[in-house]
Amino acid sequence: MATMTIARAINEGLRASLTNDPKTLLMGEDIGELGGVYRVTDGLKRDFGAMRVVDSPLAESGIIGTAIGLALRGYRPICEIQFDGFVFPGFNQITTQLAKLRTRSDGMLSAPVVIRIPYGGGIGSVEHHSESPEALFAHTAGLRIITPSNAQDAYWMIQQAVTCEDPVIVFEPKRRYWLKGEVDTSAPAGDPFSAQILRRGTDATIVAYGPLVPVALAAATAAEEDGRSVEVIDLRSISPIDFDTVTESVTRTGRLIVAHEAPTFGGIGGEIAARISERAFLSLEAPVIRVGGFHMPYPVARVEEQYLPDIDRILEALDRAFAY
Amino acid sequence: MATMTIARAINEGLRASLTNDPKTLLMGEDIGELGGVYRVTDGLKRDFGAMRVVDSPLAESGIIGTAIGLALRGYRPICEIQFDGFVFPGFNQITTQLAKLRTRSDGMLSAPVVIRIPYGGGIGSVEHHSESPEALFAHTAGLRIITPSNAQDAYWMIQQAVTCEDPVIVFEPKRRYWLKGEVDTSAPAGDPFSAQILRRGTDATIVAYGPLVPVALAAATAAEEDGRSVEVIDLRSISPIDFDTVTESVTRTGRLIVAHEAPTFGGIGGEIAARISERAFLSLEAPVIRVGGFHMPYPVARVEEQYLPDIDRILEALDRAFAY
Amino acid sequence: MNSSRLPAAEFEVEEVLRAAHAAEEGSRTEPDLDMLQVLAADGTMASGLAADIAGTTVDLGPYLAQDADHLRSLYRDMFLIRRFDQESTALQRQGQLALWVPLTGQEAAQIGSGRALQPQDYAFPTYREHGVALTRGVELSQILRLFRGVTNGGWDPRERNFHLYTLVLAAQSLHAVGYAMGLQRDQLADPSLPPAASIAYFGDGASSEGDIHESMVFAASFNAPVVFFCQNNQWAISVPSSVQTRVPLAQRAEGYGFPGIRVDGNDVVAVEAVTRWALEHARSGRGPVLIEAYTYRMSAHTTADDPTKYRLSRDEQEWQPRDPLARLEAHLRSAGTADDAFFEELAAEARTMASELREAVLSMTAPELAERFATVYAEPHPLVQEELRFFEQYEAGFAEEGKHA
Amino acid sequence: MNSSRLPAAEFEVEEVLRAAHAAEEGSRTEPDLDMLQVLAADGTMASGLAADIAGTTVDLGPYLAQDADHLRSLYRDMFLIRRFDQESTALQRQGQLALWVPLTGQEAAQIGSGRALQPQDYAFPTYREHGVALTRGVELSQILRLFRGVTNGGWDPRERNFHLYTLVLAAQSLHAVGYAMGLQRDQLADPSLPPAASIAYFGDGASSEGDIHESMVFAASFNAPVVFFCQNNQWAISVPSSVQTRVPLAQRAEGYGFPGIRVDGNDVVAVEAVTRWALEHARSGRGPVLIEAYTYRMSAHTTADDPTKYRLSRDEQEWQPRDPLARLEAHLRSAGTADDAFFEELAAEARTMASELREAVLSMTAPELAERFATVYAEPHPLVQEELRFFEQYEAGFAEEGKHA
Ligand SMILES: Cc1ncc(C[n+]2csc(CCOP(=O)(O)OP(=O)(O)O)c2C)c(N)n1
Ligand SMILES: Cc1ncc(C[n+]2csc(CCOP(=O)(O)OP(=O)(O)O)c2C)c(N)n1
Ligand SMILES: [Mg+2]
Ligand SMILES: [Mg+2]
Repeated sequence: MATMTIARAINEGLRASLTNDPKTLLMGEDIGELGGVYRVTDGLKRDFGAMRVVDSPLAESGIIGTAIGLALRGYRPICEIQFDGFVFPGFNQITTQLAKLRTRSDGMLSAPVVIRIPYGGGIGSVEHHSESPEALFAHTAGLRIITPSNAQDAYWMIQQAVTCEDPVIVFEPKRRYWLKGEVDTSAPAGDPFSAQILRRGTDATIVAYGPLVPVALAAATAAEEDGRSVEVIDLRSISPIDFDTVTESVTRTGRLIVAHEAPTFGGIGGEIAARISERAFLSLEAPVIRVGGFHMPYPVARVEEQYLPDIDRILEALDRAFAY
Repeated sequence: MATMTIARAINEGLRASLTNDPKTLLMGEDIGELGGVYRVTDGLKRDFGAMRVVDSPLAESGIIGTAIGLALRGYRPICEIQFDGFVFPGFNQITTQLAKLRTRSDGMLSAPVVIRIPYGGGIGSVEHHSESPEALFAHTAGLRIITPSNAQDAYWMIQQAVTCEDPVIVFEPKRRYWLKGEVDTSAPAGDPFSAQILRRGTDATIVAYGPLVPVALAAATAAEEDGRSVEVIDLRSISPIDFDTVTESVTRTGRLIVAHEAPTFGGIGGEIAARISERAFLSLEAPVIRVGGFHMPYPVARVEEQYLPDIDRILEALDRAFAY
Repeated sequence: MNSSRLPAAEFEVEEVLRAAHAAEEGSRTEPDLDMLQVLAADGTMASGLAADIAGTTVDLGPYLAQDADHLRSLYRDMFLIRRFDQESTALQRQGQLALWVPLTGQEAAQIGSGRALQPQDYAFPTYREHGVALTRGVELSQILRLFRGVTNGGWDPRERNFHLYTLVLAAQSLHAVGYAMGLQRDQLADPSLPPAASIAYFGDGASSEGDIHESMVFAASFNAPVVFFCQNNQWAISVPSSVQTRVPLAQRAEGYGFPGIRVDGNDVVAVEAVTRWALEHARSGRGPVLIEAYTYRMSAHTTADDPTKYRLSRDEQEWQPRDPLARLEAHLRSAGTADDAFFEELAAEARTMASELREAVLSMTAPELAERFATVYAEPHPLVQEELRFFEQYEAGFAEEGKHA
Repeated sequence: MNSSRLPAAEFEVEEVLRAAHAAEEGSRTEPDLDMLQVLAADGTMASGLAADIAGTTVDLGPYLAQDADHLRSLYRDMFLIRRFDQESTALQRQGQLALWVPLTGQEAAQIGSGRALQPQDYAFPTYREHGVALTRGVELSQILRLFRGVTNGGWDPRERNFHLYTLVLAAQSLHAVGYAMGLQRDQLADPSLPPAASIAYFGDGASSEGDIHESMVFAASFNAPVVFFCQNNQWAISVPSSVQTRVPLAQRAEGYGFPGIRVDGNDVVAVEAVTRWALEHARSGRGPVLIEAYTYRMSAHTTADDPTKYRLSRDEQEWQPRDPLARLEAHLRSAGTADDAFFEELAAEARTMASELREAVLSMTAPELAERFATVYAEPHPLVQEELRFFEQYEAGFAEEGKHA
C-alpha cells in the first residue's frame, strides 16, 4: 500500500503498462520532456524512450487516426488529449473509425486504443479547459468510457483500459489530480465497468462519478445531519453503465439523485434517470432528480463556483426528492 | 396551396430565402450543377449563380468554418452536409466555434449559420449514410436543432432557420424526401421550435420526430383497433424541446412512448423521459418507454428493417406501458 | 455515395449544361504538366523513365518492368477488373447490389500501383480500389458483400494485407501512417523482418480533407514508411478537381518536405515503376512519398450518380483515346507480344469469372440482426446483452406478453 | 494553456536535460534559410528588399517604410507591448489574472504585421497577439478581461476589426477565409468599397491541424483575399517546430499554388513590408499569401509553463542577441534618429500605461452567473429561461422550500 495522488497513480499505472507490454506506447502533445501539462506522464519518455512515449505533432485527428493504424499493426496506443475541449478535432476518428472498426470487420479486427482526457472544471481556467463531454461519446456504440475518482481506481483502471480489447476513453477528473489516496498496487483489480457503492444508506441514492464523487459523499454526510440516510454510488463506468447496481440500490432507497458536471440537458444523467425510472418504476417515491450544469457553454472562471454542482445543489435536490 | 414533396418544399424554401435576402448563400459538396445527391438544391446554382450557390472543396470543417467567417461578415450561409455520417469532420467547428461564438462575445456577435443534414435510415444504403446523430448536437448549448416531418414544415422551417439569429441545424428525414404533402406558401409559419399535436388521444402519448412521425401515426391508428386512444406529438424541435406541450399531453394521457431512430442509449429520448418523469411524476401510470435503435453501429442494409423502430415496436412499447 | 434504392430525382434534368458551365469546363482542364509516362496513349513505349525529384533527376529505369510476360499479366489484371466492374454494374442494375462504385478508367492506376506492392506491405483503400484488391489476391466476390448490404467489411484484411474500404473520406490515410509507424517499430524490434511499407489510396476530392494534411504531417515528422497514392480522376462526384486545387496535387508534398510525383495514371507501366520506387524509398527508411496518378473516372461516380448533370459528353470523349487498356493492347499487338488468341483466351477467362461472381453474389445470404450484437464489442457488454435479450424475446413473440424483463 | 491555479507539479523537475535531448536539440535548429531581412540583428539596415516568389524576383522596396518617424513609432509600439506583457505577467503572479500568455520575443512579428493592416482589413488572432491588438487600437486592458476570467471575449471585435481570441488552435483560420469570401462578395456588390483583406494568425504548432490545410484549400479555391500569418516561434509549448515540419513552413504554400514567404520575424521593418505586400496582393484580387515569421518565444508558453523542463537555457541565450527591440534600438541610436530623451520618454509613457492597466484590472468586477444565461442564444429559449428561473430561485433561498416550479 502506498499513498499517492491520482496523477501519480495514473503515472504509475502507465509505467506498469509500458513495462508489462512492449506493444504499448503513449502518444500526445507535450507528453515527453514536459510530461504533459499536468505532469501525468512525467519521466516516462526518459525511461522508455521516444519510440514508446511520442511527442506528436499538434493535431488531435492525427493522434487518434495514427493510433488506430498502430493498433491495426498490433500496438496498444495510449493517447493523451491535452484538455477536454480539444478532443473535438479528433471526434471524427473516434466516432466513425475507432468505435466502428470492430463491427465493420464483423469482429475480425479490434482497435484497443486508449484515449486519456483530463476533464471537468473547478480549475479556474480559460475557455475549453473545463468541459465534461462524456455524453458525446457515450451515445456511440463501440466505445467504452470510464472515469476514476480516486487513486486506487486511477492506478488500476488505466491498466485495465490498456488490456481491454475494446477502445476505452478514460476521463480523468483533472481538478482531483492532486487528491491523495491509498493504492494497493498488488491487489487484483475489480471490474472497471462496474459501479461501486461507497456509502450505504436507506432513504435515497446519489449517483456521481469522477470529480463529483467527493462532493456526493460530502452531501451524504451533510444530509445525515438532517436525519437522512443517503447511499452514494461511484458510477466509475459511463459506458456501459452498471444499471444493475443502481437499480438494486434504488429499489431499496426509493429516491435517486444523479449528479454530474456536464450540462443536464442531453447529459448522461438523462439516460440514468430514464432507465432507472423504467426499471424501478414501482419503487420510486419521487422522480429521479438530476443535478448538472446549465444549458450554456462552461462559464468563465470567476463564476464557475456558482455553476458547478456542489454540496448545496445536491442537498437541494434531495429536498425536492423528499418533498414527494 | 400546392402539393409537393419534402425535397421540393425544401428546394422552394431555399429559393425563397435566396430571393428574400441577398446575404444568404448555400455552401456544400455537389450542391451546384448536380443539385446535391438528393437534388434538394436542384436548379439553384443556375438561377442564383456560383457566388450564391457554392460547390465547396470536399472538407466539412472547411464548410462550417468558412460559413462562420461569412456570418461574421454579415452573410447567412446555409451549409449542406451530404450525409449524417459525414458531419463529424465538422464537429469541432460546430461544437467549439459555432455554438459558443455568441457566449464568447458576451452577446456581441452572432453566427446565424444554418446546417442542413439529411439523416436517418431506411434507404438501403452503405455505412455512414443512415445515422441519426442529433443527440450529439443537442447536448451543446448555443445550437438549435429542428427536423421537419412534412412538406409544409419543410418549406417553412428551413426559412425560419435562415432568419433565426442563432445557428440552426436542420435534420432532414431523407427517407421521407419524396413524401408529398400540401404546402401553403402564403400562410404565416408557426414557431419552428414548438411541438405539434398531430392526433388527439386520451390513453397514451407517442412523441416522435422526423422520419418516425408517419410511423407513430400509423401505430396510433393500429392501437385504436385495440381500443386504445393514442395521442401523437411531432416534436419538430430537438433543441430546445417543447416540454410544455409534451407535459400537458402526458398529464392527460398518463403514458408516454418516445420513439426515434437514434440508439436509445444516450439518445434524446432519455432527456425527454427524464424530464417528463420529473414534470409529470404524479400523472404517470407507467414509466416512459423509449423505442429507439440498439447500441450498435447502424446495421447493414439487409437487416435495417429489423433494426428501425416500426409500428410493431411502438405497439409493443404501448403494450408494456399499458401493463402497469 | 448515395443509395441506388432512392426514388429517382423528381426535378427535370437540365436540358443543356449552361454556356457558363461549358466555359468553366474549358479552363478546368489542367495541363498534363510534368507527368511521368512510358506508355503513350497511342501504344508506343519508351524504354527509360526518369523523374525530377526535388530538383534531382532520379533514374527510375531499374524499377521499370517491361518484359512481355509481365506486360501481358498487367493487361490481364486490367482486363479482368474491368470485366468485374461491368458485371458488378449489371448486378446492381438487376437489383442484386444496393450500389456499385465503378472503377473504369482507373485500371492502370490501381493495377500498376497494386502490382508494385510486396506481400509484407499493407494497403489502405478508399472504396473504389477493386483493382488493388485483385492484385492483393482478395477474392473479388467478397468485395460485393459490402455492396450487397450484408456487411460493412467483406474480407479479412490481415490475410492479404488489404484493408477494408473506408467510406469516410481521408480517414484511412491516418491509419496508413499509424500502421507505418508500427512497421517502423517492428523493424527496430526485429531487424530480420523484411522491410515493409503501407500505402494510402485517396482521391482528388478527399485531398481537401484535414486528415490528409495531418497524415502528411505525421508521416514527415516520423519519417514513416508510407506511400500516399492519390488517384486524381478529375472528379469528386460532380465537382471538378480544380475546386480542390489549382496546382498539381503532387506538389503538396513539397510543403511537407518529401517527394511528390505526378504520373500518367492511365499508363500502367509508369505507375508501377513509380510506385515501386516510392515503396522502396519508404521501406528503406527514406520516408514518405506522394504519388498523384492523373487519370479519369470514365463512368459515373456510383450507380446512383448521373454525370450528365455536371459534365459534358465532350469531356468524356476526350479521355476515351487515353484508355489505359486500349493503349496497352495497342502496344502488345504492335509489338507482337500478344495475339488474338491471347485476347480471346482472356475474354473467356473473364466470362467464367463473371458467371462465378454472379453465382457467388446470388448465394450471399443476408445476416440476422441478432448476429450484429456480437461484433460491437470484443468483450462482454451488459447493455448489448440486455438489448439482444429484448430483441430475441421480441422476435420470438414474447413481446406480446406485455412486460420485458 | 493550463491554469495557474493548479497545484504545482509534484514530480521533481529533472535535474539535467538528458544528453539525448541535447543531441536532438542540436539537429532541431533549422537553418535561417531564405529568410527576408532588412534590419540585421546588429542594427544595420539594408535599403532594399526583394523576395523570390515562385521563381520570380519581386521588389518589395515600394512596401518598405524606413523613415525615422515611422521607425520610432514601430519601436514605440514594440516597447509598449513588451511593457504590457511584463505588467500582465506581474499581475498574474500577484493572483490578479488566472493566466497570462506572454509575447516577449514576438513583438516585431506582431507589430510589423499589425501595422501593415488598413482599417478595413480584419484580423483573426489566436491568443498571443497582444501586439496586433495594440496596432488595431484595441484597449489593452480589455484583453486582460479574458485572462482575469471575467469573460471569454473582452472587446467588441467589430469596433477595431480585431477578432476575439480563439483558443482552439487553427479554428480561426477558416473563419478568416470565410470572412475573406464575404469581403469578396461585398466588393462585387459594391465596387466602391475600399478593397479589404483578412489576416489569420497561427503558430508553428497549430500549422499541423487539419483546419489550417482546409483553410488554405478554400482560400486557393476561391482566391480569397486572406493572408495567413504564421509565427513560427520554434515551440508549441514543449514541442519544437521540427516535430511539426522538416522544411520551412512557408513552403506549404507551394502545395496550394499561392506565394509563401519566410521573413525574419524579429525584423519589424521586413515583417511590415512583406505583410503590406501580401495584403495588397490579397486585396487586389490576386489571392492568398502565406507568411512565415521566423521568431522565438523568449518567455514561457504561459505563466503556467516551465520551459526548463524542455529547453536549454543555452538555446534561449542564443536568441537573446536577435531580440527585436534591441536591434531597432541599436539602429535608431547608431543612425542618430533617437536619443536618450526619446527612450526615457517612452519608458515614462510605458510606466503610466502600466499603472493605468493595473488600475483597470483591479476594477474589473466578476460577472454574475445569472448574466451568463442571457448570451447563450440571441432569441428566447425556454430551457435557458427555465434554468435561469431555477437558478434565481435557488440563489434567493427559495430552494430550501423543497420544490422547484
Ligand atoms: C468525409 C466525407 N464527406 C463526404 C463524403 C461523400 N462522398 C462520397 S464520395 C465523394 C467524392 C469523393 O471524391 P474523390 O475523393 O475524388 O474520390 P473518387 O470518388 O473520385 O474516387 C463524396 C463527397 C464522404 N464519403 N466522406
Ligand atoms: C486544438 C487544440 N489542441 C490543443 C491545444 C492546447 N494548446 C494550447 S497552446 C498549444 C501550443 C500551440 O503552439 P503554437 O501553435 O506554436 O502557438 P504558440 O503557443 O507557440 O504561440 C497547445 C498544444 C489547443 N489550444 N487547441
Ligand atoms: Mg476523384
Ligand atoms: Mg509556437
